[in-house]
Amino acid sequence: MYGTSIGGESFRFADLKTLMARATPLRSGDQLAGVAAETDVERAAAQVALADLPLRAFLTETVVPYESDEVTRLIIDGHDAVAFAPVSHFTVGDMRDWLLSDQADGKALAALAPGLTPEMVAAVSKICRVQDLILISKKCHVVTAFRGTVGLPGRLSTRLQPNHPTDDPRGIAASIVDGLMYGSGDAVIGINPASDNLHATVQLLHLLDDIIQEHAIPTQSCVLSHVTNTMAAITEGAPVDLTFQSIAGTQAANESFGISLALLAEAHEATLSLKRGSVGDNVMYFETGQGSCLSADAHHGVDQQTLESRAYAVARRYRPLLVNTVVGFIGPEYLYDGRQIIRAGLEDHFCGKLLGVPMGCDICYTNHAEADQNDMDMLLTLLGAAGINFIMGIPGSDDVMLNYQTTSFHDALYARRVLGLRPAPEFEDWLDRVGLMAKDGGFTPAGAPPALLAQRLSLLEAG
Amino acid sequence: MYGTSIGGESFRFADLKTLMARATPLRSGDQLAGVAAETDVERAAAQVALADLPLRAFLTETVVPYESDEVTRLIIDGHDAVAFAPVSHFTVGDMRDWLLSDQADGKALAALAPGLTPEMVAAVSKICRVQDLILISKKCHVVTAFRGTVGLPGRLSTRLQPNHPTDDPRGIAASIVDGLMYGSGDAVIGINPASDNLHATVQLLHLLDDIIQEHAIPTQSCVLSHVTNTMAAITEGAPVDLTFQSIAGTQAANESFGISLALLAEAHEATLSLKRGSVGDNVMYFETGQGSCLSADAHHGVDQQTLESRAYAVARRYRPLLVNTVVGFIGPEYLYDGRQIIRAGLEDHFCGKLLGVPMGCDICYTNHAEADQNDMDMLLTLLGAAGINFIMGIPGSDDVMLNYQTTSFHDALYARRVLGLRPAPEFEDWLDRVGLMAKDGGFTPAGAPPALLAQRLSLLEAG
Amino acid sequence: MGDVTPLPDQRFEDPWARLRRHTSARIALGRTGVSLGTARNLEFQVAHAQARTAVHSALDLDALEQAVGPLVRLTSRAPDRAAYLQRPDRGRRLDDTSAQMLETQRKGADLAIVLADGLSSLATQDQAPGFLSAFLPLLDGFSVAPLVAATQARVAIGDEIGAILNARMVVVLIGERPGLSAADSLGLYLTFGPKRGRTDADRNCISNIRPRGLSSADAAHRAAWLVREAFRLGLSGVGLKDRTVTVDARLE
Amino acid sequence: MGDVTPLPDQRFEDPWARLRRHTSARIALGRTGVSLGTARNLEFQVAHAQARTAVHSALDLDALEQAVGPLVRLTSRAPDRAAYLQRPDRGRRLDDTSAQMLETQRKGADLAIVLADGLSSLATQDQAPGFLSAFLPLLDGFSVAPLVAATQARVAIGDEIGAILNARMVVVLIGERPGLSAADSLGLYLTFGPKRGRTDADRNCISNIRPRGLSSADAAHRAAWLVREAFRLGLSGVGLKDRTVTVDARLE
Ligand code: B12
Ligand code: B12
Repeated sequence: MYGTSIGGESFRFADLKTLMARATPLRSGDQLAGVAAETDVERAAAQVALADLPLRAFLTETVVPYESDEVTRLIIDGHDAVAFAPVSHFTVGDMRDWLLSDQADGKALAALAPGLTPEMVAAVSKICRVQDLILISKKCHVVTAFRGTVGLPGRLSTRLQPNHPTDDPRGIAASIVDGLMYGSGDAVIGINPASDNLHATVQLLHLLDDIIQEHAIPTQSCVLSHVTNTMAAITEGAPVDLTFQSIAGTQAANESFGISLALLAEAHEATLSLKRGSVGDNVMYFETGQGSCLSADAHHGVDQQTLESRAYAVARRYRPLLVNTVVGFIGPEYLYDGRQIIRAGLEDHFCGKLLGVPMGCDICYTNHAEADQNDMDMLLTLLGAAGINFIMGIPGSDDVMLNYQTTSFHDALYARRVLGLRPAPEFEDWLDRVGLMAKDGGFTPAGAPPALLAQRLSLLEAG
Repeated sequence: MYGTSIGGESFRFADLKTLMARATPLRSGDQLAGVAAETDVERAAAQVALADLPLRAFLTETVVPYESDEVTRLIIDGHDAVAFAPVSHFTVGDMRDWLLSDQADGKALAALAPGLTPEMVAAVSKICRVQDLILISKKCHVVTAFRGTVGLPGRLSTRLQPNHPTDDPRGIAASIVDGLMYGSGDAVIGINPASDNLHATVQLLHLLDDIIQEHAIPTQSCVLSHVTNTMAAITEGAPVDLTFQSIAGTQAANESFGISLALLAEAHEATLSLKRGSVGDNVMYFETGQGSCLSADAHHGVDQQTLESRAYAVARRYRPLLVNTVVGFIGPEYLYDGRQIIRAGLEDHFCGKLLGVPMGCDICYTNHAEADQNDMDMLLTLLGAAGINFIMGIPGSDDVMLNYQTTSFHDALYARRVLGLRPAPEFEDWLDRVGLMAKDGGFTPAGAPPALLAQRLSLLEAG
Repeated sequence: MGDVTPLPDQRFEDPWARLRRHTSARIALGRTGVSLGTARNLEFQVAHAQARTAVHSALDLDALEQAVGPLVRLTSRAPDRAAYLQRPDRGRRLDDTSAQMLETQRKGADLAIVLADGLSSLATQDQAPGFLSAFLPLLDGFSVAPLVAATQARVAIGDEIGAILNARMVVVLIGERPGLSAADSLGLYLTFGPKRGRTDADRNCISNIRPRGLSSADAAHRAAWLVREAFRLGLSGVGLKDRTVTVDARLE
Repeated sequence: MGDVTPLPDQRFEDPWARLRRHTSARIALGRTGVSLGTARNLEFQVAHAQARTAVHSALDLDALEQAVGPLVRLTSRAPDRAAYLQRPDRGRRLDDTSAQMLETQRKGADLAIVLADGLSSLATQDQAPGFLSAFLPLLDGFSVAPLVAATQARVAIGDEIGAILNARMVVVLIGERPGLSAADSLGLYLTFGPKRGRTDADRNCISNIRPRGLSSADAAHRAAWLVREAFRLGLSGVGLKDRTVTVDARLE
């Protein structure tokens, strides 16, 4: 039982998960789950009580039972007590204070990460203002590598997302060409296949590999099929750079996705065994997003932001190259409008980074949500300032297969220009070398297709 | 009559002001005035029609009648046709394209400013996304000076706003000390007096002058009384650095504020005659904000953003040091929530800058609006990225006299730190010299009061 | 883990905390890095939640009558708080029933006094009685119309009220928007020759009347001075300047 | 002003515009600086306004019956569009009247087919008839329950419907959320052994059924393959992989 009183009125919170939920900034998903605070005053009271909670409490009281949930077991059993020791005397509020202090620099934060649990960072995020989320995230650097290095300070990478409603290889190649011409694709060239068909997946893997090899692009490919499909593709000898999977913060939600930690471990091993990376061996790509546990009725009365943070604990176990919170993807039942999407995106980035996870964000919305391009521009600019590792790049912001809007190739260039951010170093060299974009800091596309790509263009145009 | 058709449905707009109003992103004030678009499709249609409008049209069709409105006359009669000539063949849409192009650099934009009317820039802003507003604003540099230089690229200045509910000189001095210790006050130290009393105004002017002189602070003072009070104070020989006045975009609204262009001209002359500036002679400080014309029932059926832009035309006539859009100040009837406040703040900054006005923003909200600190953090970060000249600085964000929340001293340091922005150069030197803040880029306050201020502290503590 | 050094607290207090007694402003808050510490930040959150609640509380007219005597009760054209917040135009006009009822009070007077809820009923509830008991005694020589209470009201509703009452001047006491630290601040707006169509340039204002702001006594003194001056000049507003000397020079 | 040089147009077209015929994606949009030009930007705005409208259109059941034959009409527990959008849990359950009515149809069958509005009634309206006329003929040997139409429905409503109908498998055709370029995209979800409590891991999905996406014929072919395979394996979902070879290797 937790509680506090405000102006004579006293507030009680039955358990840790209730306290966490009531302290969360308003969002529709928590209202749907019936766990949100009912008034602004109740929310403030919960924040006050949460701030006073010792961080240690999270190691003894779990929000989802240890016995029945393997994610909880992963969190508790994998906790690094040595890394935690220096902050073990802190309350949640002290932790926020320390994170904002000048002592908490990149090195200190990296050392601390293994000592933090997702519930601890979620709790801290709930008492942070937007500016705190940005200022602290900016100090965390989580750097990963495969053929290129992602997450270096002052860099902003993009996933080139060339989806097509029928997985038509020519249509996909056309979008890839478009993206490369705009300097996109240094985090990954990653296709969501419309179909679940194994042959299609293998074919797309070859298409991506061909393009990357032929033009010696220092990037990696991914086909975002179900992990079991990618494992089958590996067995068939297909050229798999990264294995993808959607993950969530509870065992039950992961089961509804048809996965388990053992399955992910197996996939991680299988992908590592291919040894296709040149500058690093981070081979996993995960996607998450607030609301997926609740959607699968697997939320255990925990607020969606805490659950999201638990998904990052799953992710970090497999040393991923990229973790992408697809923040406005599902719809208004979880994040009602632009304001909720923006706050959630910043929280997700913050929590992931503190846990040592290489966070990117699919800055997006659906047409049934109350959001538009203005909201995305805001979140993009804010996440850019916060030092996000990567964002999506799609032709004209419009995913014609997944039916939602995310950041365009142009948007990424905007962010780079306005905040002075640069692509991954290997990719930047390549852009310069092939004549796609001069290293002058202006991030201006070359305009005319450079020689190297002219070939692929003519190939496509012939067809 | 303007119009277009969208998907078979045709849309008509009776006149220019209707077209402008329907093309404006949704806000409560325009709904209150009954001029907002009724559906998203109608709004998009209006934007399409507006984009096709030749810029020239704004020189022939006025939104408020020339005959009955001196602001319209100022705009039309003061228009610089030579500066306008290079863009006279553009439509509103072309103008947006050109502004985003690499050709539109700081120099080109400064040369163009006198050729633009407020209605033109308002029109362009209506078809700009948030990222366009930021990207274009960032390229405009409007630099002004009095005892310090405000608006240089890479700089962010603050108005120290030490208001007190009874204008108690000791209470005000306490807030000034607090602000200076946090590096605030390079744009101006500006008090809103609670009372309209002339003696009080004169007394406050002396208080500010004493502090500035005694510590040789390279900044300027202002007491934000009605312009007629400041003129009376000048007559009495009070030390007036800057003359303040709230202004609006129509003659009728200005009349409801008890002012006219002639009165402002007179005040400008009187203030100039004091020759108190050391590095420049910009002596006026104006405040504006969407909704004030409508509130005074002086809006002529024109949308509030266009009217706001017209207020900047009034401002630029008197070569102000500072123009401050007090964006969320009045309440939800004009800007309903954080989202509307943010968009309005970015538009205001954009329009002012394009017109050549030294824009700052009071990033604020009232307790009857649907907004909170998160929204302010967003707008602050976005305006910082957009290159705003100055923001407010208040103890703990809480104005205990005006009853609203604006940016705190801490907030300004956040913005400087996260975006690498610095105070005005003269002030930065002073901060360094007196030991308030080292020039190390960390913007960390000194902690202990430096010698120079210790004296004032003990003075105050004695009392 | 015996050899682990716990991370030290990184919060900095400001050494000028004693200055707080001079102002209700949130000075000397301290910092961590360049940011507000958790405790201060949460205080702010709590205050904001409370201030938002304050906007929606209603004026208790019975209690007010207990304190100031009989009131003519009027309402504006804004039926409820939501309409009031979104439609200031409605808050400036009397609803039809109120206007008709007021007509019956039209006897003419030098001064009409309106107690309006504005954005903080709390302010009117708490400050109006004290102010009136200091103000009314200073009005000798002036006739005063029956006291009016107006709910869901804006400042300009006084123009219509004054005109219907045939008063030569109207004084509106109205709740200012609640701030984070003060939810009980009363504003006073004074208009000579009230009639619809008056603008704010035609009024004078006394603001921040409340215990931690301007005292009722000071406010009453200034208000009475302005009333006399307005009658002398035959106008109020920008042309009428407050030249009382009540603010003492308290700073050396 | 004769000597003034008009500023030149600064819009850049992308020289690979011809690639557009390979995809409905918004490629080769050109740029000004690094930004989208006005025309493209406004196209987007218009499309967004239209897509938002599409979310709210209702399924025309009479027209659908005209096209596909008699339908058992059911509704979910979400009474209207607003409730549907905010309460997916309600969209997954039949309302009581619908459930009772459906009980009368419980005769057992291999396959139940549900036409659901989902997030785009347009998709179901336009795509379902074509799909069914290609799909039903491929189902020989399988018994099919009376066709069901469910409004304000989510995918999982099929579990309850299938269970009540006592069907061994359920196929739900449902409108996918409307995109900027496609508001008419149909999704197909197939669940073996439908009953409440099934998760998405137990289903297979065929997506993007529409003229500019997967054709009805292709979709029907794949769906029939999955149905047969599911009956053979006695399961659907992650354990059942689509190994049809219909996507040809069109790229050299
Ligand atoms: C929204 C969405 C999701 C959401 C679902 C949560 C939610 N509440 O909506 C999230 C992000 C969690 C998700 C996850 C996945 N999805 Co999904 N998703 C979609 C999307 C964009 C829209 C679906 C829609 O509009 N449904 C209509 C509404 C009215 O129905 P609903 O009842 O509200 O939604 C349910 C279904 O959409 C279902 N669902 C969502 N995805 C999937 C995938 C599979 C295989 C199944 C069986 C069900 C399913 O979950 C929802 C809740 O029950 C579609 C693309 C599209 N254009 O349709 C892809 C899509 C259906 N998903 C796809 C995939 C591959 C996945 C994943 C398997 C990815 C992965 N490797 O883990 C995971 C796991 C899915 C699972 N087994 O649970 C593919 C399916 C490909 C195929 N032909 O089988 C699609 C077509 C997109 C793609 N091409 O990548 N998805
Ligand atoms: C909001 C506000 C404004 C808004 C008013 C628009 C609006 N729709 O609300 C704007 C930004 C336009 C404004 C402008 C000015 N204001 Co003003 N304003 C306020 C504020 C913050 C709140 C008022 C409030 O809550 N009213 C209660 C609600 C319920 O009433 P309402 O009917 O909705 O509001 C009306 C009045 O507030 C009136 N009003 C607002 N300011 C002023 C100032 C004067 C002198 C008068 C007569 C009327 C007036 O305008 C509103 C619409 O009719 C007060 C500070 C405070 N704590 O009260 C200062 C305050 C009233 N304003 C003040 C001043 C000085 C001005 C200006 C004269 C500044 C200038 N130099 O130009 C201008 C011009 C005013 C005018 N003559 O029209 C002073 C008055 C000092 C005094 N004792 O006379 C105050 C106390 C603040 C201050 N100390 O600086 N203001």
